[in-house]
Amino acid sequence: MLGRTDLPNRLRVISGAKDKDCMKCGKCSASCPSYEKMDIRPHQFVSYLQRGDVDAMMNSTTVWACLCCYACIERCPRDVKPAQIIEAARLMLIRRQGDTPYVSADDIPELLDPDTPQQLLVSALRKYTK
Amino acid sequence: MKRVGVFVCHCGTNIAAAVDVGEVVDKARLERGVVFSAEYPYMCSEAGQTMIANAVKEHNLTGVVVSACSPRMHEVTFRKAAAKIGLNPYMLEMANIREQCSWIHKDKDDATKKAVSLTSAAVAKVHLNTPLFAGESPVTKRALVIGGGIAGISVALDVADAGYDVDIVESTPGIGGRMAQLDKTFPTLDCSACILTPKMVDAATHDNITLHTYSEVESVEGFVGDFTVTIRKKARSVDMKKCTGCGACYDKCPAKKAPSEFEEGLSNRKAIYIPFAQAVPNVPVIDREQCIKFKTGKCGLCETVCAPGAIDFEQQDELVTQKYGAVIVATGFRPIELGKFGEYAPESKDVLTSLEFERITNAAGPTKGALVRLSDGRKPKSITFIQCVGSRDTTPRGKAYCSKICCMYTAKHAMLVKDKYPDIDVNVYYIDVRSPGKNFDEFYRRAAEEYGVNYIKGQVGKVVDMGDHLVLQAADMLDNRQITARTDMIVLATAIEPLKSTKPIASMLTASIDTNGFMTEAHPKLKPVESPTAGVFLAGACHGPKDIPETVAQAGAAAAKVLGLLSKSKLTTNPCVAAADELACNGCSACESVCPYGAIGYEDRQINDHGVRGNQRLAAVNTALCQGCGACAVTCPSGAMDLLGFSNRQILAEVDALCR
Amino acid sequence: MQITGEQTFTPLITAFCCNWCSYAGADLAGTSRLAYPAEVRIIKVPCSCRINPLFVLRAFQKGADGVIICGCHPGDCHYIMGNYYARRRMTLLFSLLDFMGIERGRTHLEWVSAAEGAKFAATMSGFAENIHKLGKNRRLEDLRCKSS
Amino acid sequence: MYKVSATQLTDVLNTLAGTMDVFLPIRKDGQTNFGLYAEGVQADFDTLKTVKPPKEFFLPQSESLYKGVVDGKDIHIEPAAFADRPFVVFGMRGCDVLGMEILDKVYLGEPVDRFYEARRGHGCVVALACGRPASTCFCKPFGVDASDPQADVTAWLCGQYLYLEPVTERGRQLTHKLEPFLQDADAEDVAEYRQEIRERLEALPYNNLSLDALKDADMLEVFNSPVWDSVCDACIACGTCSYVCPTCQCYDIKDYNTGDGAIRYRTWDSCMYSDFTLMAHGNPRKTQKERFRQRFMHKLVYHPSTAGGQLSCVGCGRCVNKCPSSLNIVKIMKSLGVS
Amino acid sequence: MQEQLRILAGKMLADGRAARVLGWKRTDFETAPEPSFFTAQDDLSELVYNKYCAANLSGFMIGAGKRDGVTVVFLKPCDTYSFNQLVKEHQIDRAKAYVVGVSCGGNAKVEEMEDVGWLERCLVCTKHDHVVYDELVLDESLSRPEAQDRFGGVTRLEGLQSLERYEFWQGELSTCIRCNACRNVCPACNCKKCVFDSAKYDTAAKANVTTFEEQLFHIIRAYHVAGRCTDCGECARVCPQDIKLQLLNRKIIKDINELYGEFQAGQDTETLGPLTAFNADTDAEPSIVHTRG
Repeated sequence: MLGRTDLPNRLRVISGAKDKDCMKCGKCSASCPSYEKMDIRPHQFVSYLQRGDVDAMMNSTTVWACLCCYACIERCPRDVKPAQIIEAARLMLIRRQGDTPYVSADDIPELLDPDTPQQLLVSALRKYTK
Repeated sequence: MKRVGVFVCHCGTNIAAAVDVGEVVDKARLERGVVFSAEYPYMCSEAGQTMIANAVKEHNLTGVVVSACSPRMHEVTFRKAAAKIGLNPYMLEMANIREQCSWIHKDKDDATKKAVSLTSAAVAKVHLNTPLFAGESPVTKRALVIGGGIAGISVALDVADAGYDVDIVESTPGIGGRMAQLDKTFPTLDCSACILTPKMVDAATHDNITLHTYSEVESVEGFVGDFTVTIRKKARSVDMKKCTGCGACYDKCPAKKAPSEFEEGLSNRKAIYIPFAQAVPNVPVIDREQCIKFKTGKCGLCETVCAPGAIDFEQQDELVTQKYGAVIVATGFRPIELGKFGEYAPESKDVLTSLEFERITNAAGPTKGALVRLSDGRKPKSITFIQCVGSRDTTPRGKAYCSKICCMYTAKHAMLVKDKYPDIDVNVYYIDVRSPGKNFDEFYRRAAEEYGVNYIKGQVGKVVDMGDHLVLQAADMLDNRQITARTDMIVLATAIEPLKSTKPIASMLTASIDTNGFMTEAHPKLKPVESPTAGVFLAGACHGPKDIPETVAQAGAAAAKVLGLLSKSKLTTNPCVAAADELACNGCSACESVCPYGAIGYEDRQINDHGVRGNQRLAAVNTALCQGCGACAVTCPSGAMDLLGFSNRQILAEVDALCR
Repeated sequence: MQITGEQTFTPLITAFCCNWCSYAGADLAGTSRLAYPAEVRIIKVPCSCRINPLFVLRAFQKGADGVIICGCHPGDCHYIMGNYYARRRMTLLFSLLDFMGIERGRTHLEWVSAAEGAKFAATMSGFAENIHKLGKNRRLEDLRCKSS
Repeated sequence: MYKVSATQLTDVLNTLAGTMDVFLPIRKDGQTNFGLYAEGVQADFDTLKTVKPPKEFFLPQSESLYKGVVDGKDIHIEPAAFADRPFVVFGMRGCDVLGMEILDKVYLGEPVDRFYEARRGHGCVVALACGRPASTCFCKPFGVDASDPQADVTAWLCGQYLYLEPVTERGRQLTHKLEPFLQDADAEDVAEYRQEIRERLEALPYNNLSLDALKDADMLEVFNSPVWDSVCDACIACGTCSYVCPTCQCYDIKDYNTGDGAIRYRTWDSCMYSDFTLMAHGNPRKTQKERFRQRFMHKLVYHPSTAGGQLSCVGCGRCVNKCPSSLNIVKIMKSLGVS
Repeated sequence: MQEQLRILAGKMLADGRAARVLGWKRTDFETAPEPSFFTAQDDLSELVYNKYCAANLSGFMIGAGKRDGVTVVFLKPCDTYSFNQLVKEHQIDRAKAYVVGVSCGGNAKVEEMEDVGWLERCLVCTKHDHVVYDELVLDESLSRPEAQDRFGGVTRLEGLQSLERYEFWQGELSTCIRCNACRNVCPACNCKKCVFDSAKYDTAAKANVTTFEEQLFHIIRAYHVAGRCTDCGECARVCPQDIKLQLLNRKIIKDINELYGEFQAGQDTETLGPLTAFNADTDAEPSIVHTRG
């Protein structure tokens, strides 16, 4: 088992992100459509990983707010892949959660909003489960 | 057999602390042919060198081994000392027992053992050394400058002023280069044309300078001191001798639809044109792709109006061949293509590159200096500058390096806008502001402090052209907020790259380029203006992004190097060159095909192999061209080609000794 | 006897370094006091393209347990293109040796620039360690050289 | 004469191998060569001719003469040891046995070659009759009786038995070792087999070559014959003919640098090579024609002139079989008048 | 076909267009024709052409080119590659050769003068057309043996463990008698002074004193013709011990094809050989040896 101190490295492995290459230009945050919904912004996610504060990342709203549109990955001049860091943090969170999913299929009718596009629904199911 | 002397250096304690020097001396004495072996605290000192000199005389030494520091450090020192006492300098070898032994091995036994081994390898090699002599090659006292921008003009003027002939080859119809396109220059905001045009005229009128405009380098042969260059003078369709520069031809030319290169395509020019009003030479050129006469056979209006009869539709490309002693590459730069940076909406008419913006602000430019949106001609209320577009970008679409000039010209642009139109809101999105030149930081701060330019640390993620305005989304890294803003004009600080023609020119010169396509310098610190290829020098942005003062400084430095070369009557050549054994060579041409310098030719000769006579095609090495890499020696299937100073036998002897 | 022999096995490694990059890199490793095993013995050649396959075989013949070749990084060759020739030559040679059943790890090529002292030391240490694992060169040895 | 059941051959060989090295023909990948017998090794007595002649057990392709060891600036000479282990070459053919005779004249004549002498003194030869001589064979003109080869022991593999006839004292000692397996036999037992062999020989194309034309050949006349000008056109100057020849006897002496000294060794050489008898001034035989001529002059003229007319060829036919360019000594002899 | 060749040769000699004809001559054994120069028309009755005419005559053209006059030479398709390669290496004077391309239906392997099947090279032949000729004499009725995978043998060995490969080669090379037939028959081995005959580099051992000598000779022999070997198969054909020499040459060819793109030496006389060229961007690093198969 990996210890707590190995979390950042595990996150790097899962995400394939190159946090050390970041030059803090902010292009990820500039490109992000969900920026306002995030408590930790995409560029900050990179900084959090650099200093190893994985817990904060996992507990952020960002992991749920990220749409995985990958605009930040497309535009990042250093190929850092911020969205993959966010994605990896979310995955780690979900895995830690174990078999109790955040959302079960039964909860869904309740939460259903008639305006929600189908694709988002499918994406959400993927997102909220392992 | 040689009589070899071995001299082992303590280098103070640098060697002696880790290596048992006495043991190395004793073991060396047992090596074949070693008749003298000694140690000294500092072999490179005057006294140490004297010790070698005395031993050579006293013991009649014919080979010397110095076991000391790296040969890269002191081989020249010791070889000079050997030459002084009449020993051929190439009869001396060094064993590197400091950098590659005492400094890295802590165990004294191991280090000593290795020092003994390295010394014995040097002894084994020196037994096979032969006296080598540097050859001589002539120096043609004429220089060729490739590129007629500020770099090329500066270097040409400096060399010409010293009394040597200089030719400038410029691919466009006139000299001046990028600097001619600029409006003002930082950090003084003086007018670019005002300081450049006199230099252009100086160059054109200098007795020692010959301009070849609208010309390209066709081929290069030869080597330092003795280059033979063929220049293709593209057909101008205008007789330069007859043309008076009156301009009647381009006034009357009906073909008006060619995008002007000088105006970055922002306006059109005629089919017969001069690139810009102050062009040097002031002789037009016919763009045959655009000219109605060339396309349809009808028209010829220019010919009709040309009083001196200078128009010549029949003119052909002309090849000029000239010898040069030195070549200076000054081919300059261009902004990168922005096709892959769709997020900045580069297709929008109101999104400009910085070079386009230079033309917009220039009084002689397409808008006559009026700052207006090119889409609708309105004066912008807000202008946004975006830095690092394609620079510092390690993805395949960008350039990993900093383009260096953008921070300062953006400050210049911002200031110029604010100066003329204080009401325009100017925002600059930056990652870092880099301003380390003389008066540079002050200049940038003035833009922010005195002119009220908004500097926002952060990048722009997306630009959308809304028709009558642009919308951008950006990040403000310091406020940790996302900005969605309206603006009327966007200027992109586009990364710069070397001209496409740099690569073919470099390969013609057998000079190297780096992974970004810039010319490589011979040494990043100690030889910053020389190319690794002897006799080829670098000036300006072909070598890396540079601003004008730096370009002019490098041009001056290159000129000094060129003068140093041209002032010599003869050059000595590298004695460690390839040589073919005529008894083994079968003339197969393998060596010729790998030589990076074209130094190998062939000749048919009669040879006498121990009484067997016959004609044979044989490889012949031009020792002035050969740089001594040894590619030929390895590729030679017959083992006929060998490298003096690093012969097969010498290296094998070292292998044998080291593996003992 | 053989077991003790293996225990005290110190490999002999021949390194061919080009003058302009790798030999300078080795010097930088020295200047920076970056240690690597003393059994690495360096031979200076002007360029990696000067290395004849015969040199490599001779080293094994005379007792080397590993042969490593270092040159300028691709694109950085002082002689413009020498290392590109070396790259092809050595690839084919190493592959042929492998084909003949010589252990793969006994030969290696690494690009080391004049600025990469640390890389030089690390490369040599790593290579020496691998050779140590492989043990004595038995498959390409010349028994005549093992008399003493 | 003795016989031993073919089924006991393995036991015979194992018994011999217990006291000496046994070399016999072994087949590998379609080619047969003499090699060291060890338990489990399958002998190949069916193949007529080994690629390499068995002369190598008396005159190895390469052998050390001495070693010089460097100690500082001194050199110690360590002579190589002489052979002292008994061995037997089992299954040599009649032609190869005659080849040994020719080598003996060279190496045991004055001055005696002591390395060769030591090996000869420790080696026993069991000759095997050729059950199926090949179309390239021509030993009869040289006086070989392939059906009754004379060595230390003569052997026949006939029917279910191996017949052994000791010829020399050394041969008798050898058969003595095998006593437990031996049954008495009579020369009559192999007579029919010998007759068969002789009949087969008669049917071969080269069996009745007449060498008379070479008998009184004038050395200079042969040397200067125009035949040599074109007969070697196809020769690629390899050493195959020399190295498969049971009588080729030339060697080169070379030094090998061991790092701590040098080994001086001798190694088979071929006069076909461009560096044969190479001297500082070059090769005395400057063209392939001269080198080619040397080989046949030696075999057909020079050697007979010093060996009572004995040609230095035994008709084994190996060169006929192996020459890459289909050249061979028969062709040369024919062009010199042999019919 | 044999008759056509005799007529053609006769005409060339008769009208003086050729000084000599290089072909195969009848010997006492049908299975062993001998490479030979014919200068007289009367001798042409001895000229033969059949499946035993295996010798690649290209190599003889090096010497023939140094003699006066034009030499007519008969070349099978695979031989023309060797010829081309030699022209490329300036070893043959093309102007002094009149190349007659002849059809080939494969050559027989001969042991003790007996036909024992096909030569290995003919079972994997890929060179069906003449790449250089002045005239063709074709026999469309000749059919080739069924083609096998040219690199099959190499691939099988590559699939073995390192130690197994080592043992395989020890077995093969230990039988080598260093007769140099493989070297001397090879059209690409045309050095004036072979490194194994030269006293310069301590490489002239002449015979195998240790296993190393065998390895050294065969590594250098194969590597020396890397990029120049047309895979004509003469080395393997002439080896008196039947050593599978073609495997070494083909390993190099296979590597070249896989790493640097398909290359056939002798295909033309201009293309740079793979070891005298490079691709700065796509060439593999030598470490690829560690990761492949």
